Amino acid sequence: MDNIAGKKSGLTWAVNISVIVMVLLWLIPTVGLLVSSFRDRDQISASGWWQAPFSVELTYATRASDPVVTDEGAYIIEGNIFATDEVAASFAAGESTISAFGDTGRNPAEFPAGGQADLGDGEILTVQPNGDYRYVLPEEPRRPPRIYFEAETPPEFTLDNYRTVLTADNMDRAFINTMTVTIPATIIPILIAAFAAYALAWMDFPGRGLLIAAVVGLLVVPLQLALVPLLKLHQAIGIGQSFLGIWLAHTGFGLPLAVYLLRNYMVGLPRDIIESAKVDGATDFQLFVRIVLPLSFPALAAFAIFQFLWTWNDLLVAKVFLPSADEAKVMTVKIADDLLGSRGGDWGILATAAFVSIAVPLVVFFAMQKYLVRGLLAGSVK
Amino acid sequence: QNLEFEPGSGEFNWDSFDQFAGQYDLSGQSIEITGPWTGLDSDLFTSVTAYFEEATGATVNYSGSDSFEQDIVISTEADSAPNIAVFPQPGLASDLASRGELTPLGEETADWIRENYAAGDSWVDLATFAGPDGEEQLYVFPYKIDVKSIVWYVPEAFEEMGYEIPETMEELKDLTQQIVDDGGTPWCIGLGSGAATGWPATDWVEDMMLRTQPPEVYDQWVTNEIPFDDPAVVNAIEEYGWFSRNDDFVSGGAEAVASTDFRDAPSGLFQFPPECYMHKQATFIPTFFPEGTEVGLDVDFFYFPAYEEQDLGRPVLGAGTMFAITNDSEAAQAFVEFLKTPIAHEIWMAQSGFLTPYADANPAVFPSDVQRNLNQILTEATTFRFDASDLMPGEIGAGAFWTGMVDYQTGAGAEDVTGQIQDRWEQIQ
Amino acid sequence: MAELTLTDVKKAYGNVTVLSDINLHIDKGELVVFVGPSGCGKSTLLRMIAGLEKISGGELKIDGVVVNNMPPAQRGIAMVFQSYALYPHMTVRDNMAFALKIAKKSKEEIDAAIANAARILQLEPYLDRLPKALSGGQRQRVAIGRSIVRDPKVYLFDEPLSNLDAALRVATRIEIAQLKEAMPESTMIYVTHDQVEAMTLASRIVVLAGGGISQVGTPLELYEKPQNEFVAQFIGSPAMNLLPGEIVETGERTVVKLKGGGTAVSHYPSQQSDMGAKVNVGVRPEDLIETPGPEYLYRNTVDITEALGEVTILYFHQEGDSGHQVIAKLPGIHKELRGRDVMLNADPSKVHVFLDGKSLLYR
Amino acid sequence: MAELTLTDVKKAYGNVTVLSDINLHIDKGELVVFVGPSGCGKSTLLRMIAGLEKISGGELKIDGVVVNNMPPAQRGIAMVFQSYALYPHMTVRDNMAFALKIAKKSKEEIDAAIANAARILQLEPYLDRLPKALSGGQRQRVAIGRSIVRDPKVYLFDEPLSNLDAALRVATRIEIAQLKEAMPESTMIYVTHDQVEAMTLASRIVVLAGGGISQVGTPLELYEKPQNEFVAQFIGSPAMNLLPGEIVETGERTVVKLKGGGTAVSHYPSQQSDMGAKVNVGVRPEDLIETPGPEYLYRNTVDITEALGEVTILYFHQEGDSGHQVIAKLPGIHKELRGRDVMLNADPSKVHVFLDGKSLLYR
Amino acid sequence: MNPIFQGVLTIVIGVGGCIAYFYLSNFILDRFIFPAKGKDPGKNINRANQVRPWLFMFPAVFALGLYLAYPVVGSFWRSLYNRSGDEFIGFGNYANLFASDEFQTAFFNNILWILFVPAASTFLGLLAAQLTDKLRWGNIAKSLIFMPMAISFVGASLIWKFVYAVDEDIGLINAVRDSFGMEPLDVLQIPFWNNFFLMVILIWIQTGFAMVILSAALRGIPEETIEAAIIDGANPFQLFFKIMVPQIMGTIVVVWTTITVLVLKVFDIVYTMTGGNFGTDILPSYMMSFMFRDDGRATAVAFVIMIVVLPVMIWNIRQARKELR
Ligand SMILES: Nc1ncnc2c1ncn2[C@@H]1O[C@H](COP(=O)(O)OP(=O)(O)OP(=O)(O)O)[C@@H](O)[C@H]1O
Ligand SMILES: Nc1ncnc2c1ncn2[C@@H]1O[C@H](COP(=O)(O)OP(=O)(O)OP(=O)(O)O)[C@@H](O)[C@H]1O
Ligand SMILES: [Mg+2]
Ligand SMILES: [Mg+2]
Repeated sequence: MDNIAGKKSGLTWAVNISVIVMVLLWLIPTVGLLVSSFRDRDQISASGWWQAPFSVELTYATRASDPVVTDEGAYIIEGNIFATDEVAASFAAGESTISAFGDTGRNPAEFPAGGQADLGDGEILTVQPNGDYRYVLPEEPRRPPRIYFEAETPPEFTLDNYRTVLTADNMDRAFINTMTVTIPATIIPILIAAFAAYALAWMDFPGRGLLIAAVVGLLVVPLQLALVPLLKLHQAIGIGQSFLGIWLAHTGFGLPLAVYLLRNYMVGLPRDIIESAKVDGATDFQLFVRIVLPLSFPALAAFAIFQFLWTWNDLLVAKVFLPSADEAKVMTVKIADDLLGSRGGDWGILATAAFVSIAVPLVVFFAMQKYLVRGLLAGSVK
Repeated sequence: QNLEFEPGSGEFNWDSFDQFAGQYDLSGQSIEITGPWTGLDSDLFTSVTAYFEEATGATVNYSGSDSFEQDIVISTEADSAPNIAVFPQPGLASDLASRGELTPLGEETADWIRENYAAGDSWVDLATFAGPDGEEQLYVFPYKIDVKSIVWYVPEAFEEMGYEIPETMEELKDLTQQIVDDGGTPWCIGLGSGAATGWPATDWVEDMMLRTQPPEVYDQWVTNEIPFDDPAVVNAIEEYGWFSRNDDFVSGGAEAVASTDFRDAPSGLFQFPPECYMHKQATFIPTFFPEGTEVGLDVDFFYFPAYEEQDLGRPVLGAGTMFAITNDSEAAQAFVEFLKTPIAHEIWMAQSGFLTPYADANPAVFPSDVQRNLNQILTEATTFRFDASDLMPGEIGAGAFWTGMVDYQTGAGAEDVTGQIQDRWEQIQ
Repeated sequence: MAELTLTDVKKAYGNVTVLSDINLHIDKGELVVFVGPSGCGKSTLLRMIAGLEKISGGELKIDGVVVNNMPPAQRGIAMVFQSYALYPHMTVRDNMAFALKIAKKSKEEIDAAIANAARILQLEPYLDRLPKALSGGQRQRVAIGRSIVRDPKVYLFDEPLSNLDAALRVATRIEIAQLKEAMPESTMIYVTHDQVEAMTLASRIVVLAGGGISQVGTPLELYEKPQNEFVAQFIGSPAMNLLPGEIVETGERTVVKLKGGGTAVSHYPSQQSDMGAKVNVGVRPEDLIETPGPEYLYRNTVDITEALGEVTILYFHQEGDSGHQVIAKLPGIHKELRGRDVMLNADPSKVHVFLDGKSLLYR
Repeated sequence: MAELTLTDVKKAYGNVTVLSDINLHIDKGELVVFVGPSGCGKSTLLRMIAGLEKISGGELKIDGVVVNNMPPAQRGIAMVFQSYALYPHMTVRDNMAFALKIAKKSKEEIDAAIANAARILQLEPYLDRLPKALSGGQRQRVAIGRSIVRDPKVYLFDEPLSNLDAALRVATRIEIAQLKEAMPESTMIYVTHDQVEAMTLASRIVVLAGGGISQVGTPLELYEKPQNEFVAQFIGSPAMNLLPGEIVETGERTVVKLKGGGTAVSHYPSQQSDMGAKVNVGVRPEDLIETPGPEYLYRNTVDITEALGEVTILYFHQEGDSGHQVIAKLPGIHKELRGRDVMLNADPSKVHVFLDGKSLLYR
Repeated sequence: MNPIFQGVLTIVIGVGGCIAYFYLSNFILDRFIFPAKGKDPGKNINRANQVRPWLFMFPAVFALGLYLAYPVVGSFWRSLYNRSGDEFIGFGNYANLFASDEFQTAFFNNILWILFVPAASTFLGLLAAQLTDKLRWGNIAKSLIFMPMAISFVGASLIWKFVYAVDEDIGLINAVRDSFGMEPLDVLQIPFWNNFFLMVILIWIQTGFAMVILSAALRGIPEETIEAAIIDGANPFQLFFKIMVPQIMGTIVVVWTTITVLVLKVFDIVYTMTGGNFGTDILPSYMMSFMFRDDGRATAVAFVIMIVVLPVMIWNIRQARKELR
């Protein structure tokens, strides 16, 4: 297609630009999340994530907490603002410059840095751009007096959020639980669906058409509908809330799509190959395992990705079918109910949690992407 | 298990601990507890259970969940309920009790509460529900109380502007106007809370109810003896609206109130210049203050005052968590007994965020005056009422009331909103 | 190494009868080719023999045993498909070994069988490649190899060469002929619609048409003595010309006065009673020769000539819509004939006469 | 209705040069056929003319205008693809109307053009069907119809018949020939690898090989006077036999002593200096005739015979691996020759001599 | 027990059990029930082959029946009962629902979602597929656009809070407005349009899905038809809309259907973004407010959802049957 003579290069440009715009639109929210996951809560609410890589002017409050010295009836506090208790942590990363200061919260940048400010009542405050200050008071302060200042804040990123999320109590356990739920809940429905799809595609038996129609019909059953009755059922047969229960649940919910996709794919396999294997003496089971299954790999992979993403990100099913005890929590539940509950306002933690939970699916997706496309091609284009 | 406070140290009531330890030996047994506490609260609670473990030799497994209400319903349905569930709302516990999922705690516990808790009768009333057979019994044990009638402020900001702590509602309203006149914004209010968006407004309305109506009306409101759209309720909502629906009074304007997350809302107090001067919220909120904020120094609170002219005393709105046995066992019973010991209260008191009406718990163990003052608000209350929305049926208190308040906040009329809530209530009766 | 007998075999899909009254005996060591127009049921018949289609009626015996209900694998047949049907995920070696592994043969047996087949088919260098890394001809050889290793009683081929290009087709055809020669005992059934394949490979050809067998015979029998107009036209390319006429002389030889004005003399015998019967005279294009006259069989203006170098094909002007176009194939190059009026004649031994579609020879 | 000129046209994909030094002039009204082995660049050249591939070098002129950078639609060409490339979602009528609609022709014009094309191609009954409801031959006719309605300057065909079965292929080939006849002004370029198509349709054939043009000429020129061994072997089926030998007599006619012992006499002239040169003698299988001896050109044992009815093909025993197999095609039926020792000779006018791969005729 | 070990063990048991079922059931069938031995092995094999499809189908049929078909029937029954499930009230729940304003809002919004989300996702997906297919870096672009698929709905909602937040230091939209000196705006509170801002999130997620499938379909279009159209003089737009799109109509419909079905199941976005407030409720999230409280009504809502999808379902079944014929 690139080879067509006389193609206008303007068009190519237009295409490139529109794709770039689209990709950016798609990417921006995620980038925002990623950047925010490296910032702490106060930074996030102080400046937009898009400003994170730049220095910003921010206002701080601290207390002149250095020792008070008496000199000729005046009380003098001297020290460096950046070293005071309240803000020391914010400037641990590096040097900064103060541009203005003040002594009231209402007007925190009243005086330019480097000058002397007469605060009335005999109080005099001098703050140098490098942070050195001198506070002269006529009386002994009851508590260290407030200094407000505005300073250039260098960009700062922290891994604290990741540390918090990853080392949260039982997070490792939650990760393992998620795996324990996800892997069988991906493989079992694929296996079951593959057998069924094979039967529906290549075996002749009465009622086949009806079954196919039923599978398609069940595609649209709302999941929520099934939760309560099934939980009761599990209860009645003694499975209760357990891994077995959640595998079965995910299997049931994932099956219609799996059977549908896989059957579509398998029907498209060359009839000759199947027959050839029959002539070669393969039983249906051998035929399925040794010929059909390997040949359906792209479709299997495509569905596996969907099912994996679905079970990995699932919150509702996990909450219903797994016990609420800590040792049975999966990551989504852990994050939603445990981490976010106590830190709901902490955007940084939220962002990190979201990122941690998409990391594995992303890896899976990028690893299997090739098959996804191929599998879908054969499965849906008919 | 490492114990937070060395037995024998401090002003704790160690006798009660020793005595309890002497009574029980539950080695090898374990109890499962689920509750709404996560994060820091969950750590604090486990610091309490550590003493139970120490005393009895049993193991306590606590797991907290933000969606505890859903989880407990599911797990009782699935018959995999924990031994003990900690209910943040009596409503849900009453539901479960009527379905027979809870074990009654017995008359003797009821008597104990009546005797030992300040305003004991009201606590027993709160904790008594109809069982599956319709018989009224005590099913839950209140432990850990939150006071909601509290306004947070930054003392230095007040000092700078020369504002005084208002003693009456009239003064509070004047101060609000004053701040606006001075070019500031008085309030930070945030109703956002995901699926539960709207609940902070219900606290306002309840506080206003207690400040405009006698407690009996409040009780009638809770049980729908007066309709939800009664003029008393409409009036209370409009009282709230006086504060929240005035663009000048609230940070970000009236519209922002509905969508600001309640956890983000207090941050306005700590900006320079301040984005607002006051924030009404329950005692748990300091968790969401910026890191390093010291309560008492950087931030403080005052009692959300009552109208001088109404002469309704000092009503206090509160909430609390209720322990219920969802899966009976010896250890579970023992744990309820443990909650009756002063030490079970003091351990948490001595750390943070814990208030109790238990008279025998020694206030001296509070780590700060702030805590003591808070507890004092609780104990000095002339009227104490439990959060109404927690007492109403779930569809109302944790549904229609919330969304109704959001609608009101975003412009709907108070009559319309209350009318709809009342309709909804009638439907479920 | 087996003989096959089909007795009254029938195939119907629902109400549609595709094949019926198929009676055929195939001897050990024969290579029988099924030909026929597209859709006549060649593949269906082959697949019934393979067991891939149920037999709706009649009886199929292999080596005297009725196998109507036996699954394919038990019939001792091997089949080569038009599309090769190689297992794409297995190497050539595994493709060939598959049936043997299924049959639980020992490793040594399998290796020996593969080595032998690979040698015969010159596949040794490719044993470890995947099918997609092979050319069409090589793939077809692998498919054949897969049959050979199983040492089946009957080989079935369904248009095995039709996916190959012309040159490869010729080469592979010759390979199959040699293979057959190397295994004189093995019975083979071969479906094609390529005449050259049919003619060159078959020991006998079965012409299928209209749901039944039209004629069975050796290639030359079919070419020289077609039983009916259908076979006459089907075998040979371009097809035999059919010219309508009326018998004017009967006996040892038959003389037909043709509609177009010519006279055809045939060595076909005819009976007195045939006198005046309306018949079709069949002459193959290649049997027509130019004649100066005055005796001629066909005379007309040449419409188009196609010079193929070796031969020239003449297409004659068609009168009205009636009848097929008449074609003649003259050896050598005859550019000049276009547009000219030409007279043609044919050797009586190559003139066929059909009464009601049936050859006079076979009654 | 247009003439085409290709000057030094070149095509490269990255570093790989597929075609180079293509110089060709095609006159108005010609039907030029490109042939060549698979992968030699036939389709590529056609697609460059169509504008579907960029031209890497040289110049392509249509009616004297350089069109190297003109988009396909402006070149006034129409193309018929091997796979028909019908728009599957449009009816036959819409398929044909598409280009005209795009060109914003009036409804009447479109209807008239379609009616005309449908009449020529006998597509009237199918105008409202979708392509999938048509047979292969009908589809191809629609594809051609789609070209006709546009009344292009140049028609391009890329193996238009190769997806059809044998019988349809012959029929459609004749239709194309008639179509060409009906539009004598139109210029057509036709790619095929079917010899018969090439020979019968072409006014001139272009043989492509090895990235360039091997020979251009009328079909019979190529058949009778191939310029080189490649063309000699490529045109004609089975391919021309090449027998190595040594020139022993030069002059008007050339005599070559062959390695196999025979003697070939050719009417090709040779020069004194050629004496003793190692050459290849080319004889087409169909030009070999049986001879009683003692003079013979080739003598060997017959390995396999293939009786096609009309002719019999003899495959001779191959000595060692050297050289190609020798094939002879004798008219008539010769069952008895198999395994016998046969002597063959050929008419000197049909014996070709190649020195270093080039014909002695063209130097 | 070491949790990792325990995890691996459960995985092995779960997957292994499944494999064992298929293997053993077939083994038993072939070896013991209908062994290919005796005097007429063919008959036995044929009989075994009649049973086998059901062996293959059994787990799927069982699971489908139990996990989907049974709840549908059971729920329908439940929806005819009152709140506590002890009194049969016929269609009372449905009547109540349709009388309620909130339900009507949710229903109306849901129709908006069904119309808009699949249409927009499919269209954007198609566009992305077509545009990226032509680019050298197309695959990278595709991966980036597909990425949201890997994000949970809750995570996605969070991401979009960084766009929609009112605070101009957090929300991108308001930051942009702020830089133009405009007042901050809570887009989630703009009546009616806020629905679309929520839909954008799902569209953002689903476009990648549509793109991947449609791009596969686009590649399946025979190149020749495109070239033929180019020669016929079609410009890129005509080429796309008149030649390419009609040829992949089947796939477009499949994508459309799949997304429609998904729309009806997704409650998370509304639930976490607005909690259904500001007139943004949709049926699945509306249903959540009854779940575990009033099962009669919850199931009735679920049934309304099913009825909304009914046309899609019937259409799909028809399609499947047609294909079978
Ligand atoms: N499953 C089926 N249902 C109904 N009719 C069928 C079925 N399979 C084949 N047929 C019909 O049976 C007839 C024979 O088909 P078959 O494939 O055997 O023909 P063929 O001679 O092999 O043709 P070709 O040369 O095209 O391969 C055809 O008319 C076909 O339509
Ligand atoms: N996009 C491409 N990149 C690199 N090489 C190519 C490309 N397209 C074609 N070729 C090469 O160009 C050569 C000519 O291809 P072309 O399709 O023109 O051959 P052809 O003569 O038409 O063959 P056939 O008879 O098989 O159709 C081939 O060797 C092919 O490998
Ligand atoms: Mg066939
Ligand atoms: Mg080509």
